[in-house]
Amino acid sequence: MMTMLGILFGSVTWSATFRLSTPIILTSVGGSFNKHTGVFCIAFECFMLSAAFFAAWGSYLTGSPYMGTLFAILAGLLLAAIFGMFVLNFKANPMIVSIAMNFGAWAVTTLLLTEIFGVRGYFHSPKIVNFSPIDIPVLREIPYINEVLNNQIILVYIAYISVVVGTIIMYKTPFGLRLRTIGINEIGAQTAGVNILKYKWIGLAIMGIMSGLGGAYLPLSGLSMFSENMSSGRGFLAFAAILVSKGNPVKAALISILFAYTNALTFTLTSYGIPSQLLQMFPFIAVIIVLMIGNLRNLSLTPVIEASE
Amino acid sequence: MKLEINGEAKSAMLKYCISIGLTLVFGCILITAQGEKPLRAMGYILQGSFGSVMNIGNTIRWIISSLLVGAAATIAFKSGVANMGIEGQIYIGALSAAVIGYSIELPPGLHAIACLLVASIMGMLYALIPALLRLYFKINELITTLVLNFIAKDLTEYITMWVIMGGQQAANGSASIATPRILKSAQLPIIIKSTTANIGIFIALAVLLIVAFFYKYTLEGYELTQIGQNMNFARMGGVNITRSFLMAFLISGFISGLCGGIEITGAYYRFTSSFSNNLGWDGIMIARVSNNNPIAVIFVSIIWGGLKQGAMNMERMTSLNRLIVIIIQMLFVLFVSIDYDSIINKWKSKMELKKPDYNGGMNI
Amino acid sequence: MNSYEYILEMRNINKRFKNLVANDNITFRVRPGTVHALIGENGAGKSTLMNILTNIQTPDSGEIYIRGELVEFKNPLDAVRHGIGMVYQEFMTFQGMSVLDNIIVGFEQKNGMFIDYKESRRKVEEICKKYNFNIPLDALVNDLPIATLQQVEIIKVLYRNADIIILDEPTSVLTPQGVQGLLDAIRFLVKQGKTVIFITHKLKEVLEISDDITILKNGRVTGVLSAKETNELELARLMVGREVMLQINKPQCKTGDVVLIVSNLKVKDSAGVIRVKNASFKVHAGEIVGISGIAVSGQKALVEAIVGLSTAEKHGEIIFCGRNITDETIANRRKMGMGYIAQDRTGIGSNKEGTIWENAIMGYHRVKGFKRKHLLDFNDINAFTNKIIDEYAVKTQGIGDKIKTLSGGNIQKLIAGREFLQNQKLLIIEDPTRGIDVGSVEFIWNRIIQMAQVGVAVLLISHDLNEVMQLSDRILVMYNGSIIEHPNSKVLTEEQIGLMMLGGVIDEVGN
Amino acid sequence: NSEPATAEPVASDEKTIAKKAVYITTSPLGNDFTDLIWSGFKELEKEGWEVKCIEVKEASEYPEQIRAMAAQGYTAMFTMFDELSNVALDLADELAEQYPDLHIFLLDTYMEHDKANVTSVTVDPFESSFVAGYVAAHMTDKKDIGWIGHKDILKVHRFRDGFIAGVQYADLGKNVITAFTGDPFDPVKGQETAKTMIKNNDIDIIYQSAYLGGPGVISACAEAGIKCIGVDNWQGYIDPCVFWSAVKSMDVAVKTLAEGHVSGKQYATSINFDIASGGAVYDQRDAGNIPEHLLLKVNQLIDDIKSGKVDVYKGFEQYKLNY
Ligand SMILES: Nc1ncnc2c1ncn2[C@@H]1O[C@H](COP(=O)(O)OP(=O)(O)OP(=O)(O)O)[C@@H](O)[C@H]1O
Ligand SMILES: Nc1ncnc2c1ncn2[C@@H]1O[C@H](COP(=O)(O)OP(=O)(O)OP(=O)(O)O)[C@@H](O)[C@H]1O
Ligand SMILES: [Mg+2]
Ligand SMILES: [Mg+2]
Repeated sequence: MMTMLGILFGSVTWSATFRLSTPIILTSVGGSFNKHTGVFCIAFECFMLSAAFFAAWGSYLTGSPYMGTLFAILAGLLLAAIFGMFVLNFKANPMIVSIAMNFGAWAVTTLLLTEIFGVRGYFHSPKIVNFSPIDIPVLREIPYINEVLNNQIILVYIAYISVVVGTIIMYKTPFGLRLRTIGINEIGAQTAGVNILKYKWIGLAIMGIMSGLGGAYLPLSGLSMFSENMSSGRGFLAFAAILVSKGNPVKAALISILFAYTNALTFTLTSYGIPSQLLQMFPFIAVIIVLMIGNLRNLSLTPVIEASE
Repeated sequence: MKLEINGEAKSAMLKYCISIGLTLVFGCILITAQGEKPLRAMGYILQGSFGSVMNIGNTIRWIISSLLVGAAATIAFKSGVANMGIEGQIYIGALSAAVIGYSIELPPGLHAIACLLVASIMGMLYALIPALLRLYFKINELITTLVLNFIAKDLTEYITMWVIMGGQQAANGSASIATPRILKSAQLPIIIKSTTANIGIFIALAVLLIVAFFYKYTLEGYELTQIGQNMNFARMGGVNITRSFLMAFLISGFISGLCGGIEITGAYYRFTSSFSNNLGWDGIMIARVSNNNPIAVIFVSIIWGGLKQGAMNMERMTSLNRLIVIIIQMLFVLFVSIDYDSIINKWKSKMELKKPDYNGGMNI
Repeated sequence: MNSYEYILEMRNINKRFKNLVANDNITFRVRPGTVHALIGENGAGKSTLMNILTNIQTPDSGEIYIRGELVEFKNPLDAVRHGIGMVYQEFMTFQGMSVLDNIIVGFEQKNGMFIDYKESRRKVEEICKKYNFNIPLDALVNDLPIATLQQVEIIKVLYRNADIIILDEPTSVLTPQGVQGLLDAIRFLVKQGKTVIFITHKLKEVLEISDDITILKNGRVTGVLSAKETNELELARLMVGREVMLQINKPQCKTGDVVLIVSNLKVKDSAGVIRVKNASFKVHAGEIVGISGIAVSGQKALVEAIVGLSTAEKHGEIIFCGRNITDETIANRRKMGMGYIAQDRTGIGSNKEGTIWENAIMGYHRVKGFKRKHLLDFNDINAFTNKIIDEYAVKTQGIGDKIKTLSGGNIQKLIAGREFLQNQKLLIIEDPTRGIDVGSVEFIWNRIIQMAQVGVAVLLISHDLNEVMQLSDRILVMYNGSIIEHPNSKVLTEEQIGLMMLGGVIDEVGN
Repeated sequence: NSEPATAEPVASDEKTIAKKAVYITTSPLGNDFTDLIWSGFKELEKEGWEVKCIEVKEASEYPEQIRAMAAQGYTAMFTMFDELSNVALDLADELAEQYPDLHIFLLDTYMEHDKANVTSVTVDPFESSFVAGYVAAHMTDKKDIGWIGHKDILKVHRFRDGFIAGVQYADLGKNVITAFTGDPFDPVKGQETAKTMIKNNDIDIIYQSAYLGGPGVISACAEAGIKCIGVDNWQGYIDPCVFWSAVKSMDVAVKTLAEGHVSGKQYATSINFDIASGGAVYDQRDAGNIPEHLLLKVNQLIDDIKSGKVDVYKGFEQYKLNY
């Protein structure tokens, strides 16, 4: 029997957290860029699921996980472009477009699964080549860190690097500064010479690419398979992370880690006979609690509603 | 007022016509690509949805839930509440209806009413959670309702399996996670034999008509509309924002719960875990496609229910997969979401610019 | 020294919005090193012309010459590259960002891929020094007073190396001292070789600062004058097309009972900062009491507390018609006869998505007449809405039209009609004529005076000191959350009140 | 694959029942278990049957699909999993009246009922899991053995407890560690659950009943270099680490039942295709994966179960179904 401390801080839980957070972090960091341009989007489930399919297909065709990831990125880009076409060019309501795309993606990937692989439900094949874990010699000597951080696949590291790079781009470069102004005051940004439409498209493109990476993690992290609805709500988790963090990549990553951590805990706790339905609620309850704590200073006993943005 | 209705109705008609046209074109391409004849497939869809009394009955069964979720979403979005949690509220309502339905004995009719009432109230109470979080903690309900959907599904499953069934076999020995079957007295009467079309359709229609009437003719409806469009304006006018916001949220939850209750008492007769997926999202789409107009919700629901029902028939009768219809449905939603007015205007003004004889608009 | 006569020349500019001709063959010329005023009614086309110049909008036809050369802008950036900079009426600030970020965005000093904050800061500081601005560069713009924001906007333009600086209605938000400060700054800018285009509705300022004046009406140029050779009346006539009374003749009203007593009022804003400190004053029936003060001295919080949009702290009191309403709901206050015209006419005063009738009954929809039990009474609603449209000359096609199709002036008239036609006891009016042309200003001023004459108590809060002085029987000055009342406020000059607004003390006889 | 079924009237001749079989399933084709069953239908098709597979998506459409297929003249209707079967059972009386030739087989569902036109058909995973447990207990070098299911539900408990019973029966002092992925459709969670279990415990065998999470569990086992036991169908093809699969010979059941029905055989309200009635619990392809002496023991065990000498439900009486 493990001690509670062992479960909470053990390398097992944390290395699982490290991996599980990867797709959510990648997607939410990408979505943060889009968020700052003021384009509302909840279609992450669509991007991730489609990307997962194309990652599997690409890897299957070429035998290379890198090519698979490239496929996934292209799929993410394409879908972001479709989203952008509807929302930016056709002025469609982004919420409807998002919801429609989420369900459309499920139908399309399932259909493609039948059409291309002739199977239903899932497609598993050793020809879908996975990323192999990377052994970083420096980490090998450090006991705990080695178990948590070492021997993960490249996407895991990319996710965490993307948080740093994303933050730097967002807060230290002219590009990021201009991008952020759009969400605050669109006309203002225009008068500052920012080509709004261009930046919105760039925001969408970053979102597409990153969601593509996030989706690619799912089939290529060792599973060699694609299954229907493989994204399993991770797109919504990414959306929640973006919303809660208000588009700050670091905060978005922290929320993603919270989701992943609470989920990782359940894998150990499930062996203690706690009903899995209760464990499944964990991440969601955690996010509500975090929001409540984060909003404690807003707590007012006489309820007043402010118009939300 | 005449003017407004005409103008809006006209552009709405245009929008639906263009979208249906575009959807048909893309639908045909998709179906042809799958090696079927589009006309044949569409024929089966029509036949399956409205081709016989029985089919109509089954279509009605879908229309009921579409109407109710559409109403729930319309109320929320029209009143400025981002209730994404319809799905969760349906689950809570459904479970409550099932519990009342099997566990207590009441005279027929009364029993069903009790089930629906409790379902609605529980749905409403579940909506109260995000409402309070918004009121007291200022947490955007968009996140909380989304998250509470996931919680509701797990929670109802947990309650059904561990609390109601005690972690044991279901009553008839089956291994599904389901409550016992509700009593006959709690079941809604069927209106078309051999189908699940039940009197819930009248309840649902009544709900929508009430909603339509409410927003058009009542004070509270007026206030809610104003809140939905400009909260600060309504507050300035002395509208009790907090109360109204809460009211809209709760009514939305109430109708969602009712929807869950009707699903159980009218169609399933017992609560089964994960009995629906998408109903909540369907509602949001229906409401948005209808532009938050309760009367339009009725028409869109008929199309929606018909497509859902017809799709199954098409799948049975052809080699096509029902996924095609889901894709077609999504295309329809996407096309309806396009703002044709602004595109046409843009296009028109472009054309006008090209007119060579423009002289400063002097002769307009 | 220049080889060209005009630093800027816009020739035959045409711009149409659907059926509306915003700029009709306008030719506009500016001499270098001058202040050129551009005036005209609301909707005359001033902003449109400037938007074309800055390439926010593209003209249907017409040519632009800068320093004698024909230019063609492809995007707003091109305009900036040609040395054109604009300070917009609605400031283009980015909430939540620092002043420095606000200034440099779009034109950052770069260091490889990154923003070179050191160099950027150095450049901005240099400009501040040269033009005598004193701004905290690291503060967030949210916290700054309006006058400071305006300076930020001007620095922004200078930072972008603008030679031609456009100021769109820059003075409407400033105190007299602030206005003087701005005019001084403009003079200084011109001395440094800049050219300034100055848009305003205030003719006095036009005559004071400008060299040349171009007047627009209905999208056309109706006059190009030299400031030295004209006067206010002529300008007003050219703008409006008829004689306009610039001075309101306000008859002395009989004041009646006390309608509103505010005593010891203390109000905190949502962030918990005390905005109003122990404010006390009275308003009588038939009396117009003006409150003036520089921006963020607490007027907003004071009004919100009186109207009920925010709650006052416990120990103060608001007594309206003899009843303590400190904790009353807005609805009840309105029911008791309190009318309110909010400063933000599209954000609070009206619902732009709503129809005219929906906007016309707000606040009074629960009044008998508009409703039967819980149902709306459309007969009465129609009658009332049409009454506003007729009596307040609201230009519209029908009461089912959306508010967003109305012009600002018409929206304001609709709002005024709504609040004035309800047999009020007290009217709280904030900036009723902000950004509205002289014709409409005259209209609304007259209505306010009429209300007072029939015995309504009026509390007028305005940033326009001239307005307050013209209309009020008594003037209260708000400074840093406190109300300062001069025993004989009518004898004070604009400058003296301006001084009080900045915290100065004026003695009884006015020294 | 199947031609559109034209709605022919049900054969009026009392003796001949149309050879039309429909498979209505809540779980789409494409996982091992449904595919296995569908292969039974494929066999029927070869013998001139008209077969059709309907994948139902939402519970709300169950009754409608069942009625529609009955109306299309299918005589042997196979519904799969309890939720759907429950609905079919609810409709049984109504259908019996209208379609006398129709017999409904509730696949992989155990239900107590009294409908003459319904037979609940189970291939109880308890037995195959029991045998798997017995094998695992012998094959492991460690003290503990892992088991991973998808959801904490009754259906899955049968796998778990059958496995535990088998391990206990082997009486080698082995202990079973259990875990649930929580989501039947998420292979990533399957993978992580297995990784966690492998790291937290010193184990070298995991038996997975994790549905679509299963391939995730298997890939985690493969990566960690430990052995895995598959479920439902032979899963050795996913990775060689799957040395054993606890199969349910549902394909054979389908074929036998459908053919029996058209030849006029009357069925009891429930049937169990257990070892005693000839069901297989492992695939011959796995026979070579365990030592010969163990295989002999296993076969002996199966014989003992068949003859009733071994009661697999001993200590787990609540799982015993009354046939
Ligand atoms: N979005 C719009 N759709 C249709 N018409 C519009 C729209 N916006 C403005 N207009 C029309 O343009 C005219 C002027 O509007 P605008 O708000 O620019 O006027 P303004 O300059 O503020 O005038 P004023 O404040 O003096 O009334 C109005 O007659 C209005 O009907
Ligand atoms: N984007 C637009 N779409 C439609 N009409 C517009 C648009 N912009 C301006 N207009 C119309 O063009 C006319 C000229 O507007 P403009 O803003 O130039 O007036 P202005 O002289 O600046 O008025 P103000 O003093 O109120 O600022 C107005 O009637 C306005 O309604
Ligand atoms: Mg204007
Ligand atoms: Mg203007």
